Amino acid sequence: MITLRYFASLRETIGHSVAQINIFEPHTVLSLWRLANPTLALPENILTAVNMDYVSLTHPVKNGDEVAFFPPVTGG
Amino acid sequence: MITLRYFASLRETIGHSVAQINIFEPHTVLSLWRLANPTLALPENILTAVNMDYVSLTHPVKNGDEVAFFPPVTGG
Amino acid sequence: MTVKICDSAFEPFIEIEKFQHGLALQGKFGATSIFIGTMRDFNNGDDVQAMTLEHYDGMTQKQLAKIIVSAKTQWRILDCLIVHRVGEIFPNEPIMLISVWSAHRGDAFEACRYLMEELKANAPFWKLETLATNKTRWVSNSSF
Amino acid sequence: MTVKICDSAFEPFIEIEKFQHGLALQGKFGATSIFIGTMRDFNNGDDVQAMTLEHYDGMTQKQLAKIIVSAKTQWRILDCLIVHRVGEIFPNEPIMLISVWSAHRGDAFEACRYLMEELKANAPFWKLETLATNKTRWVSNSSF
Repeated sequence: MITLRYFASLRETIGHSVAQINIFEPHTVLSLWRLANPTLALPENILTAVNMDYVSLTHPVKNGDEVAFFPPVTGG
Repeated sequence: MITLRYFASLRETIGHSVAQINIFEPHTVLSLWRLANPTLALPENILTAVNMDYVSLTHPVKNGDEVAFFPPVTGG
Repeated sequence: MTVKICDSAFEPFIEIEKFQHGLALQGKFGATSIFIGTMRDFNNGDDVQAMTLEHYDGMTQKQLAKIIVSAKTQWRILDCLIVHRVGEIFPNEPIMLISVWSAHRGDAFEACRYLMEELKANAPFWKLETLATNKTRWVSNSSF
Repeated sequence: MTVKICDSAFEPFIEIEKFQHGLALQGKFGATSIFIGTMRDFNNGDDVQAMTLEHYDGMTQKQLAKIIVSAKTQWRILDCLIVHRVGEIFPNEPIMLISVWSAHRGDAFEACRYLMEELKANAPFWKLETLATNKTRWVSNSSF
């Protein structure tokens, strides 16, 4: 099972902050998004992290990972 | 009358911190030093100020000025 | 090297002084460089009445730890403290602080600036502003 | 824009907080960049037990005022505070502080660094160290 997290404006667009999904085939961050959000194209400029490290959309994911999607950060 | 001020290690070398001298001819900072300290060559790397602004050794001085001589600064 | 995430107001000078008092390196640091970010009552030409800072708990700490390790490879740092507020913040309240202690000023200044730029670029915080008009908006990175 | 010369110990965080509390620009500053110089117990490989800071009273204030004017022409500064100690100082005591308030971090960081470098180069202060051996020596600029 993979935990998906959404933050900030993307969390509002999606309507929830956490989702969980089981995968039975190899997936990347991008294909995982499509699996979890089949009717919503991934917005431009979205950042992605796997297990709290920044990764690209082609990064592989596996059950047990935490995969996060969020807009550019603005802290400080 | 011109007031001469010496600071830090130069003050110790000279043996006093303030001196006063009247000039009756045109002088520069360097010629004023020679007038005030005839037996002591101006040490290398000494900085000079007239009326609390940095100047070069060729800067003219006049009665009423405050002329200071000091080693490189090390504050902060 | 300490990172603190606070969900209520903090006093930056008290945080720094307390931390400094506990440093083992008394007499060894000649230079302290500090940056404090404070909430303004305006942004992008609009009056702002409040802000909510969201973050990715866990990833924030992981990213800040990486940034500090990276700074330590580049400059001689004796210690550093990062405190970052989350939750609802009002104008004039501190948002974050970075403080770096080192023997010499070059290391302190440069590491502090580096930590701040890396924090802005990589730490997962997001600002939701409430304007004077009661409208809310997410702050985009380009506004800074 | 305030310059203070102190002939006894000062508390940097209290100075900054008091000054900041009195700023007319509450809500306008988003960035505060601070540098604090503290006396170390070593220098150039020797243990140091005390230091006497001599300065050229009057010229110090004139030079620091010029440096601040120059910084204001280069960066958007809302306010700044410089406090510098003179007289006898012991390890771990603050020597000086520079604090710059501005709307944005670039101005605060760069102006603070500039003020510090200009102060080191142009403000007429001289350090006389008393080593652990009781020998005294004037600090040359190159040691920093």
